[in-house]
Amino acid sequence: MTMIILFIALPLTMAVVIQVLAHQRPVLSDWLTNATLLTLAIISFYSVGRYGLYHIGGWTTPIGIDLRLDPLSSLLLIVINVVSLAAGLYSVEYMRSYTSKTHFYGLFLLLVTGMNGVVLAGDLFNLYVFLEIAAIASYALVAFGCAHEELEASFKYAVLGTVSSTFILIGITFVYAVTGTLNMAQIAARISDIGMTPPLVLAFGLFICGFSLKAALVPFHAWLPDAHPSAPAPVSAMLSGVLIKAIGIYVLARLIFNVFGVGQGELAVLRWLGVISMVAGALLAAGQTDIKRLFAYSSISQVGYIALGLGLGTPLGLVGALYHLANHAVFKSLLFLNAGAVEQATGTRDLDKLGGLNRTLPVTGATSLIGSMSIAGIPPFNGFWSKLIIILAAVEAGFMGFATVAVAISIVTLVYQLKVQRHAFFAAPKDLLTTWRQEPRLMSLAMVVLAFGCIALSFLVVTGLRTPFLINAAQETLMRGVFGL
Amino acid sequence: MIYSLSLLLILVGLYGVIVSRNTLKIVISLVIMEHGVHLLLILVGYRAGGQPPIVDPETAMAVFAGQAVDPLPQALVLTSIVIGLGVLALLVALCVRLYERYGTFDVTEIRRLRG
Amino acid sequence: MIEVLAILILLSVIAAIVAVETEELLPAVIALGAVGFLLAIIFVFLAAPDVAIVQIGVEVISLVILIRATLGRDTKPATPRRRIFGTIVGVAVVGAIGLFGVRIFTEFPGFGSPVMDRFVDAPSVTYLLDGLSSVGAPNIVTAVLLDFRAYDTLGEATVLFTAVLGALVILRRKARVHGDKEEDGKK
Amino acid sequence: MKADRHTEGMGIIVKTVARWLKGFILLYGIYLVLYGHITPGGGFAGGVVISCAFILLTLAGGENHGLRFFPKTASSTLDSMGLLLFLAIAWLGTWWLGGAFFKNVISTPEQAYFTLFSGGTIPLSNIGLGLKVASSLFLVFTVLAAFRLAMDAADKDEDEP
Repeated sequence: MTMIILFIALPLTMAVVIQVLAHQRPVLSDWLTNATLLTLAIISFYSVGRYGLYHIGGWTTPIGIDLRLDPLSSLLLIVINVVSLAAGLYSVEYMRSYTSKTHFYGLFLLLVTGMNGVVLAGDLFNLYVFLEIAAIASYALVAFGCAHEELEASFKYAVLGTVSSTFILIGITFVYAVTGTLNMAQIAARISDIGMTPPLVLAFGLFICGFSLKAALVPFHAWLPDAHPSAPAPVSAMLSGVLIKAIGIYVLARLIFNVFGVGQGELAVLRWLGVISMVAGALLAAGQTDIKRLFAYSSISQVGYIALGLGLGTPLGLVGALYHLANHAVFKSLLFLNAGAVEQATGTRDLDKLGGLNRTLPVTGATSLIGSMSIAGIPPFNGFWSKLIIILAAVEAGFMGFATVAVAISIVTLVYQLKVQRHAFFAAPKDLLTTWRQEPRLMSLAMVVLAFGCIALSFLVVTGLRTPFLINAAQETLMRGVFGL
Repeated sequence: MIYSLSLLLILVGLYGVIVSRNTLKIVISLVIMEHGVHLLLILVGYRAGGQPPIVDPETAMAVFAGQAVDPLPQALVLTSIVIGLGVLALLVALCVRLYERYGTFDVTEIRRLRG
Repeated sequence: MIEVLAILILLSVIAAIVAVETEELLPAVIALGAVGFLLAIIFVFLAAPDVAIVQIGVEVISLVILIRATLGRDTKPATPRRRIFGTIVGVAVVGAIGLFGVRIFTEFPGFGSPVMDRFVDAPSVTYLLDGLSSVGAPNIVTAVLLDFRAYDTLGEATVLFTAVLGALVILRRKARVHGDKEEDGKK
Repeated sequence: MKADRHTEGMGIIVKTVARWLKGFILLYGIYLVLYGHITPGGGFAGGVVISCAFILLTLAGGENHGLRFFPKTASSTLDSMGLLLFLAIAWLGTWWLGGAFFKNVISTPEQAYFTLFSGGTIPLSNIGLGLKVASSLFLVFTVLAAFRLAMDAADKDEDEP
C-alpha cells in the first residue's frame, strides 16, 4: 500500500521542484502542475473500496505515525483531487493576468498536499500540522492579487484561522494529558474505556469551535463572505468547494463518529449548527448583488445541509450528507469558475451591470445553467437527490421541524440561483465590451469537466447504481464507531 | 494551580485579540496566545524533579526512563513554535502591505468590507 | 521549585498584560519579547533544553521582524476613548472560559506526574526505554522529531516553506499584469 | 561606492563588532546542527541561530550590503534545496527492501552510540533541516527589508516635486 504516501509526497515534491526549476522556463510549471494533479486524480479513483494502514518509518501503531485509508477518506480524496485538477486546468489561462505564476502553482500544490494530509492522517497532531499547511497556503492564495479588499479579507481570515488553530492545539493538549497517546485509533479505544471525563468534554468543545470555524458554520462564518469573493476564481473554487469540507466537516465527522464516540449531545450540537447555518446562509445570499459573494453565502447554507445530515446520526442521514458533500464540491466549484470567467470577460461581478452573456459566453452560460440547476435542486440533477435524501432522513429520524426548514431553504436557494441566471445570462444584453474574442479552451475544458461531474453524480441514484464507495463510506463511519484497530 | 496560570496567559492573548483595534496589536496577542499553549503543553509533560530526556552513558536505561521528563510534548512544542513563527511572518507581511495601502494599522479605518 | 515556576509564569502574564494594554507599538513589541524570554527561562526550569534554545532563537527573529514592521510607523491613536463595549465583551468571554477552565483543571492529573506513568503502552515510555537502542541518538527529543515522528517534521518544514512562499507572494510589488482594477498606488 | 558603504547601515562600532561576532554565531549554529542528536539542539535551533548571524550582518551593514552577498534568488533556491534533501532522505527509506517512507535505513552499531556518526540518517536530515530553516528565515527578513526599501524609495520620490 505504498500508494497512500504518494498523495502527500508527490504534490509536495513537485511544489518544491517547481520553485527551483520554473525560474528559467515558466511554461514548465504549467505542465508539471497539471501532470501531478492528473496523476493524483487517477490514484484517488484507484483507491476506491480499499482499506490501508501505512506505518511511516516502519514503526508500529502507537510509536510512529500511520496514515489510514478507508472508504470515507477515499471519497474525500476523489472530491479533492478531481476539483483541484479542474481548478489547475482553469488557472493555466486565468492566472495570466497575475504575476509570479510559479509561486501560485507552488502554493496551489501545497494546498492540495495539506488537504490530502488531513484526510489521510491517523494521528491527531499530524492532522493539526497538515491543517496548518492547507490553512497558510489558503491565507496566501486569498491575498494573491494584493488589492485592497483581498489583503483585508486575507488578514481577517488569517487571524480567525490562527485563533481556531490555537483552540484545536489546546484541545489536543487536553486529549494527550488524559489519554497519553496521539494516535486516533488508540485515543478512541482509551475514551471508550475512560468515558467522557470533564477535560475530554472541554477538549471536544474546543474541537467543535475550532473545526466549525474552518467549516464556516454560522456562529464562526464571519471570514468566508469576504475571503472567497476576493480570492482568484480557481482559489475560491478550491476554498468553497473542497477546503471547508476537507478540513472542516470531514474532521468533525471523524472526531464525532470514530474518536469521541457517538453521543446524542454531540449530534444535537451538529444538527443545530447545521440548521442555523442553512437558514442564515440562504437568507443572506438572497440579498446579494455580487455573484461571488452570493455564491459564498450559499456555500455556508449548503454546508449547513451537510452538517444537518451528519447530525441526524442515522445511516440514511449519513448517506445524504456524504452524497451532498460530493455534489456540493462539484457544482459550487463549477459556479465559482463560471463567475471567474464572467468577471474576466466583462471586468465586473455586479449582477445589475451584467446581462445577456449567453450569446457572448456560450460554454460558460451552458455550464453555469447546469450548475445552478443542480444547486437549486431541480429533479434530474444531483442536488435534488442529495437534498431529498437528507430531508427523508430527517423525517425518518423524527425531526419534522428540521425537514420543513430544509424544504423551505431549498426553495430560497432556487430563488436566488434563478436570480443569478436571469440577470447574468438571460436578460437583455447591456452594452458590455467583452475583452475576449472567444472563451479560452482550457478554462472551458475545466468547466465542462465539472459539469460532466454534476451529471455523472446524478446518475449515482437515478440508475440505482449504488456505487460501493459512497454507501459503505457512510456505513463504515457510523457502524464501525470506534476506529477499526 | 500552575495550569491555571498558563491558562491565564492564553486568556490574556485571547482578550488582546478581541479588544485591540490595531492590526499589529492583534498579531502580538496571537503570539502571546501561542506562547501560552506551548507553556501548557510542556507543563503537561513535566515530571517532578525530572531530568532532560537526553541519555548519558552512566545511567542505566530503566533508571533513566524513571527520571526523565516526557519527550513527546517537547517534540510537539518544537514543531508548533516554528509553525507560529511562519504564521507570524505571514501576518506581519499582511500588516505591512495593509499599512502601505491604507496608511494606518488601525482596524476601524481599514473597514472597507462589510463582512 | 514550584514557587520559582509560579513567579516566573506570573511575571510573563504581567508582561503579556502590558503588551496588550499599551497604546504605542514599540513598548508592546518589547513587552512581547519579555514574555518570550521569560518563557525560555521557564522551559529551562521544566527540563526542556531543546525547546528553550529554539524559543530564544525564534523570539529574537520574531522581535526583529516585528520591530522592522513597526519602526517609524507609530500611528497616533485615532480614537483615544476606550471602546467600552468591546472591553466588556472581551472580559466577559475571557472570564467565562477562564472559570470553566480552572474548574476543569481540578479534574486534571496532578502537575509533576506525567501521563506516561499511568499507561504502560504509552508511546513516550517506548521512546525513553529503547530510543537509544532502536535509533542510536542519545537526544531522545531529536530522535522523536527526526525518526519516530519524522513525518511531523516534514509537515512542519513544509509549513515554514509555505509561510515564506506566502510572504514572498504578498510582498511582491506588481501583482497584476495590466494594473489593478482600481489604482494600485498608495491609498 | 566606498563612501556609500560607510554611510549606510549602523555606526562603525556596530559594524566592527558585528564583523567579529559573525564567526562565533555561525560556529555555534553549525555546532547545534551537527551535534543536534547528541546534545540539546538540532536542525531547528541550529537553523535559527545561523539565520540570526546573517540577519545581524544585514542589519549592521545596511540592506544593500546584505542583499549583495546573499541575494534573494540564492536564499530561495537554498531553501528549496534543503527541503529537497530532507525529502530525498525520506524517499530513500522507501527504496530499501520492505522500507517505509521515513525509515531510518542506516542502523547504528553499539560502540558508535555517543559519537558524531550515530543515529543513522538523523545527522543528514538535521543538516537538510538546518539549511532550510536558516535560508527561509533569512529570505523572509530580506523580503521585508527589500519591501521597506521600496517603500522608502517611493516616499522619497513622492516628497520631491
